[in-house]
Amino acid sequence: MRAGCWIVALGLAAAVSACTQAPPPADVFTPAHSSTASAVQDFFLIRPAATQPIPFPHKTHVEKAMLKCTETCHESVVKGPNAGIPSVKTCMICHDSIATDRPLIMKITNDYYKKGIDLPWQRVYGFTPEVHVRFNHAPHIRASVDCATCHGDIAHQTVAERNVNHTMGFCVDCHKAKKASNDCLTCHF
Amino acid sequence: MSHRWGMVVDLDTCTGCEACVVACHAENNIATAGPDEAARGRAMHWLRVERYWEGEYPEAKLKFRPVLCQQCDAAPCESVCPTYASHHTDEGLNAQVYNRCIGTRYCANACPYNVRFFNFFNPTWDKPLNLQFNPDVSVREVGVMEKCTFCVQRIKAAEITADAEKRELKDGELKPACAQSCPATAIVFGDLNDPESKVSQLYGSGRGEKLLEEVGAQPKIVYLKRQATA
Amino acid sequence: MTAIYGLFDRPDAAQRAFTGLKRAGVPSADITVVSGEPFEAFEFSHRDHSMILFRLALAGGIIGFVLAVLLTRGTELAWPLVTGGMPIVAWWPNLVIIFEMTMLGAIVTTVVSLLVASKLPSFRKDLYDPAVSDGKILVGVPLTGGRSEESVRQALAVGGPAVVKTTQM
Amino acid sequence: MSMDRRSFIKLTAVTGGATAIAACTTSNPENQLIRFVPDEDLTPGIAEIKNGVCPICRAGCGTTVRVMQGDAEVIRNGQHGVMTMSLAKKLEGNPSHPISQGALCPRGQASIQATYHPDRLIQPLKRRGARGSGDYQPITWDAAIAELVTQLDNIAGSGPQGLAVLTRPGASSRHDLFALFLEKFGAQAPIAYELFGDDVLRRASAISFGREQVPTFDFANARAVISFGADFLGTWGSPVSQMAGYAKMRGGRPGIRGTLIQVEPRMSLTGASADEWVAIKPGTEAVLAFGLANALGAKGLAQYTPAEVEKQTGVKAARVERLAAMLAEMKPAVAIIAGAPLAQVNGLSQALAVNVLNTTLGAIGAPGGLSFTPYVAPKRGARSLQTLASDVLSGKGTPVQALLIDGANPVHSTPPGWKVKDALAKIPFIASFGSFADDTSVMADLILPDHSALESWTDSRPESGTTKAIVSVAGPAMKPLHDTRATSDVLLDVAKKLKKPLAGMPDSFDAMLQASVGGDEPWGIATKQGWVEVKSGTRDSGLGTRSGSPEPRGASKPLPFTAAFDGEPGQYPFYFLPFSSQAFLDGSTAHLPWLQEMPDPMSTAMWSTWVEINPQTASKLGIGDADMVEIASAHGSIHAPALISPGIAPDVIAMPTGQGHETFTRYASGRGSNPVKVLAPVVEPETGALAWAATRVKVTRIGEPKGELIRYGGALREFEHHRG
Amino acid sequence: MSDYSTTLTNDLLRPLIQTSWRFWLLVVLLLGVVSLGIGAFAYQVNQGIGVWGLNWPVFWAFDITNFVFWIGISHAGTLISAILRLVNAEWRRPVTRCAEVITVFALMIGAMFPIVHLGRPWLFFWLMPYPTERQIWPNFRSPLVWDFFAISTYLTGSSLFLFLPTIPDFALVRDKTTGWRHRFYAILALGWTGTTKQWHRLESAMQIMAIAIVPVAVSVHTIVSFDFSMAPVPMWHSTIFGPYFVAGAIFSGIAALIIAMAALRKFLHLEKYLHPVHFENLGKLLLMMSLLWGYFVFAERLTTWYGNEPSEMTTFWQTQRLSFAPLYWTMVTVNFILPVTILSFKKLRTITGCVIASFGVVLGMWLERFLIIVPTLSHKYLSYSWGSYRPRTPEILLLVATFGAMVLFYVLFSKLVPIISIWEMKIGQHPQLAHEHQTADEASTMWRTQP
Repeated sequence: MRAGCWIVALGLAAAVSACTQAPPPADVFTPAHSSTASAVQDFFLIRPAATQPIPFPHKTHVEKAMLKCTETCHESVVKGPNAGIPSVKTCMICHDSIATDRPLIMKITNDYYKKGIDLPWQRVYGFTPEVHVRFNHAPHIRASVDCATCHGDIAHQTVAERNVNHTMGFCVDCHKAKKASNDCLTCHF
Repeated sequence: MSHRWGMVVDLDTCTGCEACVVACHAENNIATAGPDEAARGRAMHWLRVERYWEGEYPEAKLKFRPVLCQQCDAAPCESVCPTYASHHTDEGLNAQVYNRCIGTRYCANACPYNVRFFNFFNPTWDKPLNLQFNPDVSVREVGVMEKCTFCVQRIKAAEITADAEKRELKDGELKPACAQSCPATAIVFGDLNDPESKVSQLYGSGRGEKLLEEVGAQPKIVYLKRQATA
Repeated sequence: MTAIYGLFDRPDAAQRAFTGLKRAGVPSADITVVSGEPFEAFEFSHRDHSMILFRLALAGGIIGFVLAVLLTRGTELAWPLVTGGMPIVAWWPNLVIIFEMTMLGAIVTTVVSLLVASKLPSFRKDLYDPAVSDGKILVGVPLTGGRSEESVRQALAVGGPAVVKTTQM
Repeated sequence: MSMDRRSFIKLTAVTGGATAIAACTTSNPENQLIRFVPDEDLTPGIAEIKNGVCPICRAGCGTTVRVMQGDAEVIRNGQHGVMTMSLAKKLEGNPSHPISQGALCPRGQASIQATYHPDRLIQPLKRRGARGSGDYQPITWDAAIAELVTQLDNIAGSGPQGLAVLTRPGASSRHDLFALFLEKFGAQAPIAYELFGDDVLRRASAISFGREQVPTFDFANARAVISFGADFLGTWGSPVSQMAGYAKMRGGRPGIRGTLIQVEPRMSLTGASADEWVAIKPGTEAVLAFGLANALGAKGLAQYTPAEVEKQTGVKAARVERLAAMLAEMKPAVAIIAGAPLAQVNGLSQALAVNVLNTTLGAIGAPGGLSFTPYVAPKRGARSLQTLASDVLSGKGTPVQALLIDGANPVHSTPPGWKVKDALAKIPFIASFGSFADDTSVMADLILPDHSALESWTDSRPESGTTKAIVSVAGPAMKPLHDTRATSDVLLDVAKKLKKPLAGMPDSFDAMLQASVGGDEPWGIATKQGWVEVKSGTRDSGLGTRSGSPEPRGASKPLPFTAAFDGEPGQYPFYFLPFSSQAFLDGSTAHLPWLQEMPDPMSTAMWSTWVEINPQTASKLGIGDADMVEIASAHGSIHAPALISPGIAPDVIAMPTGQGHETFTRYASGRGSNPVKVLAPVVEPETGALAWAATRVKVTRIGEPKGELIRYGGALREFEHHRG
Repeated sequence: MSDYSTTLTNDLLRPLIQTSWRFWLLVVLLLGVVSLGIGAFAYQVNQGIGVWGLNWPVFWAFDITNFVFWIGISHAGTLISAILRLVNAEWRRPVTRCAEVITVFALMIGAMFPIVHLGRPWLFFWLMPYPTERQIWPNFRSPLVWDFFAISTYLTGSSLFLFLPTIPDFALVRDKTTGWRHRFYAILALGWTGTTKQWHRLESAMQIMAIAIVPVAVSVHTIVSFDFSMAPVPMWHSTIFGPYFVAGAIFSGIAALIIAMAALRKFLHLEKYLHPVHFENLGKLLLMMSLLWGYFVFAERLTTWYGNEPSEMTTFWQTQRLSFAPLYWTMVTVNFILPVTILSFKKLRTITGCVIASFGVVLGMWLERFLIIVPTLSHKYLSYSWGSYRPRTPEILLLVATFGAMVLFYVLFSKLVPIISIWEMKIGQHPQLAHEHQTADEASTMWRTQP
């Protein structure tokens, strides 16, 4: 039970400095957490849900517009590590002509695109820095892993949600099943 | 064919210019300690060029030896790590898994070459210097060990590309930052499992010797001795 | 149920009372002797000699050993990672763990079986008198099996001068 | 059964502590700034390789730039936000490039930090406080250019001779543009100043071989190289190509290993790689060169017998003979002289003496010898920085009304005797194009910060290091991070905006570049591979009419043959030898943190300067390792920690240049000390180049080490068996 | 009941019942010291262990020195008392408990340091084997994992070894007290009455424990020594380290015990029970260990010197003649010369003498651990990478705090538990048995001879 006592001790030590510790100065980059509180949040795997600028309906785009995830908006997913979140320019490819009368589309056009401001999408998935995961989408696509395996049935959701919990166990099980390398350096470097 | 990565350093052509040292910093997001911390002995150079004086004036001589992680096959740092943060991969790399590291620093103490470095604090970069970060390499945080990785990010990238193109890796297609930057091409990197590779050839050449071989860590870097006057 | 007991100043007195009770036909298993310190010298304490704890300790050790083997070997094979060029299942290092867990097994079982054997912790009312802590030695019998209070009092009297009390338990 | 971390902690009963902290809510720092719509189409995580030209030195290495997408905090039309843009990540040598050959020196590697430097000047500035105070106020580009235009218009009226430009030496379209601008404006050609300039060597080549140019050496095919003080593996000339050649000389040819002989009183980085290190009395290199030439059978040098050489140089006669024998046996052999031996009053004579030796060795234009890169030399003005300064102070000639500074930092790298700072203080208007506030540009009234090299069109015409005539050219590798403007564009803009617009200026800088490589077809190649071979307008690689001979010809006045040093030997017993630092050269790269923390190869010093002292000398003066010492000459004194080194002559005190900036970003300001500040204003009479190795000093211990010397390396020697 | 037993009981219960203001003052002071240490640790967790003086290449210094030192101290009690129980040395009776207490608390303090010294202490539980979704387990080849197992076994063992024989005394206190104390000790006594059966089980349990704890204790410090000897590092990679460390541990342990006993004797007025003869005996034991320690050091140094292996000689000369020589020779003086001179003479082997020697040894053994760690790390193989070390405030505070914590624990314990095992003292008064089994009459007659 020493363990318990120690965590409590740490916890309290942290709690003391939690609200006191000053965040690092803005003109300096550091991997340090902005505050002890956020450090503790990460420690307990507490992650705030992403809040999106507009409720983007994946469903509509996939079902009605018949768009393919990897072809229209997340095309870099087949080329390299990142799926990439499309900028407002991508939206306007279609939406300067399609459905221009809808309030949301008008919002995008006037409040963002015309002002030269991009939509502040927030990442739904993605790893915290301290887990040091260097994930590369392309090889997984080549290994014909379906998007839904890791991202759930986003295609039929409106706003994307974190459907799948990307724990290490989740990755490892799949790698074992598919006989992919389970060496730590496969993902962590 | 599985790879076994190795390196040869030619001490006869190395001029000690330290291009490799800076290249390593640039490639691997290694923090700059700053004068105060450097004075406390906390400067981090995954690759250092050791210099040793011999003799006295006017017969003084100087010899250089670039020292980086020797990627030992019987690495003392690995077996002492309680969490497997330091372990051996099937490609013969001596892996350092930052996220698994709890900072016992035991590996650094066990390492005969002192090539392991510790983040005593969270490193800092004056903005916007951080925009230069190599996105393929982690930025390490406080309390974790770090060391030369043989530029594993380049190895992985090259392997993934070769895999995508359904071909074997070509010798010399992949170089760690130090080898790539060396103006005297004193650093040669390659696959020891490929007998045709330049590194394998030089490995065989008589001039080779390993650093502190007597310690028995079975280092994977071979140093080609400095030659005498022809 | 009622019990009756006498408090004696000296172990030899207690011993006499003990013998007296037995002569009075009380089976020695029914006789409780309570003292503030062990009296190895006297017959009344020879009754309970037993090697059970030693055997249990051995068993505990074996359990610890087995668990240790399973833990080390099992986890090493669960995710085989090479370190220092050693084999995946490295017996010599594992022996350290195995030894410690064996000993831990033995120690823990000993303590557990001690508590069980001596009915500890027990907070029900036992045949007891705080006077024991003043060095008195308690010899008592429950009044069961048609045993008469008188006969017991007489038997205890053999021990010599003693405070004799009856108690509910 | 298995559990994740959270449940494990719960298991170990921490929830008390945890909730206590969870009470403190944190805001998600992500996306607090607005995002701008990116104006490039990029694939995240995929690297793109672009060409570049290394901006650090004159070698003109071609580089490749690894560019990847990233989020940068930028200011766009006054709004602070995040922008996804392509960012340079890593510089490598351009594999196809004839000079860099795929490699890069440490300074080149670090040059990327100049782009992302926290103390970069990110917008035009106008001086508010006193000169040198560094108190500036931001202004718009329109205002800045208007200001410059008005100033120039005034001069154009009063006398265009009043405009002067100060640059670093080099050959590039940028230099040409400045020259052209001045020419059209009616002013004198730009003044190019650099502490470690090669004017003496060029003049010697002109005299001996009819080429006013730094020679190119074919190390790769040489069997023996004798170098008189030339740090060609470290900082001198075209280090990357020279190192490549050296590597081939050592190991490129099966069975043959070239030998390197280094002649210098203080072991340089090159000396460390030498097979023979010959410590020689400073300023007597010529004598040894003649001695060797004589031994190798050159005419008219009979008086330079080995004995005589020993008497003058301190190099043992036997050794002279042995060296001569080696050179005679190991053909092809070549001699090279640069650096300190030329920074003497007799520098030119010394260079000429080595030319004689090379002629004797038959190294001229031969494989394994020396030749000249075909190349167009930049226009050089008659006026030197020294004369400019003295003129300004004495009010002689047409007074300089306005000075434009492009990159040069003379306040840091000129001897106090030249009074450059005082002169600058007297010039009515100074504008600087530099990206950083340094010792010189803090004197400016107007700062028009340039793009970084990675953000702009760059080119360079290497003077040496290759046998081909090439131009290294590269377009911007990334969009500008800050509100800066390419100096070339500013010049062209100003030329248009002047009251009397300058005629005959190119329409745009890239048009000018395109012209410089000679048309569309080479331009195509250039933009593709980062360099191109140029045919037109270059001198051939052949030699001039003159060939080296003992009696220097063409010199206007008789040259001093023996060195003379400033300072009484009695009072100032030591030769003072400043040397170009492997990390900082003359100091122009001292603002780059990687180079500050790069352990110096020989001293392993980081973030500091040091003074190299011979062990015997140190013990004589009671100086211990890292003790603070004072170096004093007749012209000034500095303090620095002592570094006791076996690689230096007892009568020589050496010190690296590069540190000791008054102003040069947070990393270099006020760090270490500057050896140039004790130098005597002695020049080589023929070229007027600063004789920076001709000063004598005295050394005194002033105190205990107080952490001024930060070293990375531990022991000096391997296998030290301390027995107390 | 005999007067002896009465006075014994009263003397030993007095500290539990009477409390002077001095006690509270002391507790407050010690709490202050301890909280300094906790503060230093919190600061270190917040900032990173850069607040210590550690550097490249000296990655361990005070932290692991304290660890080894305190684990060493812990070898006083349990081991000694177990051995004395097994050989049934009569003079052990008043000594055993105050010895075992040292073990438990020293272990608790020592066992903190493997956690405190971590770069990321909040992840210390990765040292333990527990099933996680990561599906990865500790590396059983690592001596640090051995440490975890050894220390937890030893701590469990010695805590129980301390607790079991106190149960009867708790029962005694229960009966002798009223109010909250009564309820409190009633719980601790677990309802112990003292039937003959209970006594038997208790005694055989104690015997098993004694047998089991001895090899465990030996293994613990051997494993601690493995932390060093398993690394191929000059002057660490040595076969002598196991026994060397165990001997050193017992050595420092005895010293700590002597100091503790002297303090108890003085402040709890236990002169009647802790006689000079106890110190005399422990003093002899200390003398023996001091000689043994000297022997080990001599053997180690001489072998190194003859071996003349360059990398080892570097460290060797660092300690013998160079930067670490002053510390080294201080260690030799206080660990060997001082104790041997004092303890070899019966005249000097007084309580005071023993205490002085013991203080010397405690200091010396801390230095020994420091001198094993730092000179080696700062002068390891490649001389380019040599460095130096200088401690900074936080780690010094931590060191001080550990001593504060030790004293605090000890003071509180002696306030709550009879520091001398009362019932075992009583047995000490029993007439010696002629032979094991005898008739009631024999026993009675023998008892009758009692005064």
